[in-house]
Amino acid sequence: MTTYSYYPGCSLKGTGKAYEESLLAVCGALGVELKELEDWNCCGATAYMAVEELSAFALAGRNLALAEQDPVDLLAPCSACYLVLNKTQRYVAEYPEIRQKVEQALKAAGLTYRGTAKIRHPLDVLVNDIGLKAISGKITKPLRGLRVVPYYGCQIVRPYATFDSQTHPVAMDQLLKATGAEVVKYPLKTRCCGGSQTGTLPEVGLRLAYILLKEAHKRGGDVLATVCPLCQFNLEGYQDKLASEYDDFVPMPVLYFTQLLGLALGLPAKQLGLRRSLVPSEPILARRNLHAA
Amino acid sequence: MNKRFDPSIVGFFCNWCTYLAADLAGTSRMKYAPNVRVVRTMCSGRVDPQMILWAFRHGADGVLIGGCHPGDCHYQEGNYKALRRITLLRTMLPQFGIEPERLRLEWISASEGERLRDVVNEFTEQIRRLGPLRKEAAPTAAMAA
Amino acid sequence: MTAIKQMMKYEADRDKEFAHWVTGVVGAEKIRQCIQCGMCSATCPLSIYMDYTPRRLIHLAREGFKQEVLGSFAIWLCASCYSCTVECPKQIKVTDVMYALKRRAIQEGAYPKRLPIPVLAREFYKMVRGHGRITEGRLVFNLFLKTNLLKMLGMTRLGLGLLRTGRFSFFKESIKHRKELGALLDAVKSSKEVAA
Amino acid sequence: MRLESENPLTLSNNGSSRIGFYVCHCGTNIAGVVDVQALAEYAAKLPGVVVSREYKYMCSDPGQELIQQDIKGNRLNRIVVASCSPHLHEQTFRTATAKGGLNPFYFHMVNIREHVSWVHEDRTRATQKAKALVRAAIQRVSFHKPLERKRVPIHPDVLILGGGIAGIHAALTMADAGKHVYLVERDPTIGGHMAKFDKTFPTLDCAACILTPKMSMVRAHPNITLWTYSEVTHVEGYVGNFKVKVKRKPRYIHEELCTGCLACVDACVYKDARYPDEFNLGLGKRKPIYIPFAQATPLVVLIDPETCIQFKSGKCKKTCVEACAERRAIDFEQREETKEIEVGTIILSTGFQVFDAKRIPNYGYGIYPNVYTALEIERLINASGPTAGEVVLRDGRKPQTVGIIHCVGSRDENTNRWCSRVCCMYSLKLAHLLKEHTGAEVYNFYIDIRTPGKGFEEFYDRLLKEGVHFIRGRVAEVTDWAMTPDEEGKLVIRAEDTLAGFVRRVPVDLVVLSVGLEGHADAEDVRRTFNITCSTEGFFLERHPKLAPVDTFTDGIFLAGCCQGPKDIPDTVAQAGAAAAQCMALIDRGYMEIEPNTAWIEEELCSGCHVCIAMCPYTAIHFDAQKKVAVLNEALCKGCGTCVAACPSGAAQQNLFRDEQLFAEVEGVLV
Repeated sequence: MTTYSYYPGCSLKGTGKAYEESLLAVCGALGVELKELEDWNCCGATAYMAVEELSAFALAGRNLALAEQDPVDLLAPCSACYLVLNKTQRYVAEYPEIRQKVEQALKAAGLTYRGTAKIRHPLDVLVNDIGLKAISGKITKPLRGLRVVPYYGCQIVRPYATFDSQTHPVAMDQLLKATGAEVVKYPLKTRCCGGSQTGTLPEVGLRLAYILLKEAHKRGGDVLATVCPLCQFNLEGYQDKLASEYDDFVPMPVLYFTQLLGLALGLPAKQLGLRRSLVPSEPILARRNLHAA
Repeated sequence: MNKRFDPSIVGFFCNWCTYLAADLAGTSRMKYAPNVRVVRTMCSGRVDPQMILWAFRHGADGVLIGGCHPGDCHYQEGNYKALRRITLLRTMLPQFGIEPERLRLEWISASEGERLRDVVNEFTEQIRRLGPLRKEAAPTAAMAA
Repeated sequence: MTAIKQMMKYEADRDKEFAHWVTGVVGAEKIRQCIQCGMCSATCPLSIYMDYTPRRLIHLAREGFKQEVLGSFAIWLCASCYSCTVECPKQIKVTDVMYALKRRAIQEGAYPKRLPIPVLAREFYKMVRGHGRITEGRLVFNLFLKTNLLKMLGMTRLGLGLLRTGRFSFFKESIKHRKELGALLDAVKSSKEVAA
Repeated sequence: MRLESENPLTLSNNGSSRIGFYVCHCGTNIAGVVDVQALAEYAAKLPGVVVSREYKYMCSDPGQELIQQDIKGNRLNRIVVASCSPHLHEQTFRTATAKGGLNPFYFHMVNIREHVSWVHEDRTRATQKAKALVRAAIQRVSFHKPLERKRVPIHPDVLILGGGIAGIHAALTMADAGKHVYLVERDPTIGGHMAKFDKTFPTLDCAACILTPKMSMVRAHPNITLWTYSEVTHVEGYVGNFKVKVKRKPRYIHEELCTGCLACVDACVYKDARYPDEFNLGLGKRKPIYIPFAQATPLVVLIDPETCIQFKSGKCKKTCVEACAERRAIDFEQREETKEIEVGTIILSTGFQVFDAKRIPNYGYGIYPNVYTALEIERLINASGPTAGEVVLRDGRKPQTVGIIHCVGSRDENTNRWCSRVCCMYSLKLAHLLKEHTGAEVYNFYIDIRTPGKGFEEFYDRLLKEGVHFIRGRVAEVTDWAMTPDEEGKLVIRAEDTLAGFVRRVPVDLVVLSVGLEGHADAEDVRRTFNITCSTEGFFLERHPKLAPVDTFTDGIFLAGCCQGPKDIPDTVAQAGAAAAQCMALIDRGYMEIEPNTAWIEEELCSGCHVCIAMCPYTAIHFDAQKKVAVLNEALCKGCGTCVAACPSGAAQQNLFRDEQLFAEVEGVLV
């Protein structure tokens, strides 16, 4: 049984609940143990890092310091957390001035930092540690006929893509193929969804979401698969608004890749938080004769 | 320390690679520490352990030897011989009370001006941290002979 | 009819301190090597809305045209997608430069008033300082009280939807060692004062 | 004798040395940083120094005069000059010393420009370092001994590696001068990249028309031995007599028997060509038995064992053999053979490879069929190309709009840092030709247009007149997702129009990637085989960027063409001529003087321990069983000095690098 330390991040406790639920369910089914990082705190968040860089580094630093106490890899499902934690580790190593300040701050909190934690994304772990072979072996309800659009978003691959291409990632494509789903060729797979903008500049964030969803639909996608709670929220949350603003807009369910994997593993819809969707996926699943258990 | 220690370092540079790298650093106007004084040899294989001890004996705080990358020796394999000698000598240095860190062998090709600059700066800093080589530590002529 | 405005610049219009500052910014080490190829702008998904493209900001900044840079709306459009940073042929970390410009603009109070960014930052900080975690629902709610955010979004329906699906929790997320975390954040603040 | 003395200076300088010291200002290059005045004054006080002067340019005639007069006037017997790198002017000053009537090896040079004034800023510390180096030289030079230069004869034959335009031009130049040339080419035909081009910029004369005549001249020339489909596997020896092994790959055809009638190709059991042909970069097809292209030189077919049925199954009707009939040129049993030759000089003209566009996935090469590299377009618009000059895309359409993307794999820290120098001009050329062939709307996406050549800027002006679009901005991506109706079914190029200050999306039918030039993937192996230096970019390093641009650091080996760095055809040909001249200068002189830095062994000191014998990489040392001492064969010694460093009894010594010279120098930089 492989074990990982697990850093949920704030979103997975809120708008991204379904991500946490499906992730835990899938890991359980694949014999992966996740130990939630003891007393983790907010990662520092990109939006915040933009305006309070050092505090953000310090916040991330605390999580890393806590994680280091356990030799196992640290799992960060939220792309933003994944980026901030990785970036902090790199910059503390690269820039002495940052290192000195972060260490000083951690000292105030009675912590020490060595920079040994290995920050991983669940997608990386599932594809490279568990392995596609092992996973396809456990598929009981293949998602045959379901046309899935693989959307990676930005911060999982940029700038710290250690496990996949920064411009043309394929890990999720392979994973989705393993579930039996039909993977749609999607050139926008790493284009930013504008999530971090919708809060402050809605017209901008919405426009980016519209471009992604429109193209996904044009290429015949049934559902769009994401790896990040912010993308999921931004792409799903405002679809009614998009519908009212763009007459050629067609709503599309936006699911976490873990939810789709869960379905293929035959896990019950409840465990996968399918009902938390604002754009229900049941109709399309039904149309493809894929009724969740 | 009230006055910053300014180490004197002898550099034995191979005529075909490291010496040219230093020339390149010059023509590219790169700036680096003036502590390394270069003695040109045709090949790093010409550098005699006694020459190194002689350098320490006469006040060098560090010795830097620059040769061609493995496989690139202008004389086929002189750099490997240098490598063997230096490795051996490093193990003996403590007997003279000299820290092995004061002796370094680096492969720097003719095109690696930037690398030369970095190695010189970095080595100079290292020697500065080690501080001056205590005179009584230096090998006597007898030892060197 | 629009007023005629002088566009030409005098050398005296350059803020050399600003130009010097930007070259010292973390991630901007190579900003002087920018060849103005425009890759950053071309790869940026938000450049379509920018008054000054990232490329122009880079040049204006290194030349010290502070007003133009800090006054530009573009720096607030950066969505941190890091395309520019990854693609830049001179390996300038453009995203970090954008961050630095945002921070400087806030310091100098030179941000577009329609943006609740400082409020967001303040609320965010308060919540993290207090509880160590963000309860998204509360954060948005507080913002709603402080700004007209939700109204601006016109998305009260979204809020209801989130409530219905149990994704909009008001239950306060919180960590155990709040005191230590507070100390940690204060340490950063003080260290910054030292730096300043 | 080695180290009894604490101070070699006293040991050496029993008043016998009368040293003249000269420090060069090199304008302000040295004087700007080093206090030359102080340096001269300092040297004047050093034991043995009789004359100490500073002068603006020591390498100038008056500078050299100065040395000569002082030698005579002040009875100097040693000369030290502190100026630039010995790699630049050591010869100059040795000659001056000799002109003054002294043995040139009584001279020693101190490098206070490249190694001091150009790399240090602090005047005091720079001067201090300069003093140390000068003191070292002055101590060292007292130990110098008069030496005679060794002369090695130059074998009159020449090896040229690489049969592109550079190799071809160099070969013809020397062959016409009566030298015998071995021209070795890795491909089945000579011609290189130039043979693939359609037209050449800026004159637009057809590449084949100017190249192929030269190719056949090579084939016909009595003084040229042409070995295509061959590679150099081993090189030993040194300037004057290199021994070279050449591997001749089997083409399964007896070259001397084949008349190039191509009957065998027609007769091949494969009625039509079905395998991607290398010459057309896979845009065309060939049979298992084929010639690369119509004017291939030599015009000899070859068989590709990968695709030939006879090789794969052994069960072919061998209709080719029938067709060849009594000429019996075809030989399925042909084996690889190795030739051994001796040459005195070598020219490397191995050329370049184009940047692999797949390395930038954002440009969609290999993803979208209508994205081409510039080289592919050359074939596509070439009348003798796979489409007979008709520009038809992989999907059968004819382009109405074309986007040419400059700097693909150039000026980019993430791929290649350098400017590939020819892309701007060939992009302009292709823009013109594509417009001419298709009447399409052509867009150039560039960062800077670089046209520094005769008639280049005028050509750019012509393109502007022709109404080609120039958008200044590096392209971010080529995609196939449409935002507007007119983008549907097109390739969309996204770039900032940096002169307009906003981002643009331009839909096109054909994307041309102007790929940069880089060193061959195996340049490293070639470099090692010939024992020359590569610059970090993978191009071969010239001896001096300005004063020895075709020389390498290995005597007798010269460079021509793009293997030294990207350059266009005129520059390549000029460089090839220069390299040829360098070889002939050596050949016609008949000998080369080499550094007398060889080693020798003092019999009476030798203990016969054999250590040196094992050390010598050139087996120059053998053991004299009678005398029980090691004996060194000076003719074989290359002067690395490894044996000297190894000799426990100090019997082995090296000219110009004797123990006492080096010990004195070391002490000098330190005292």
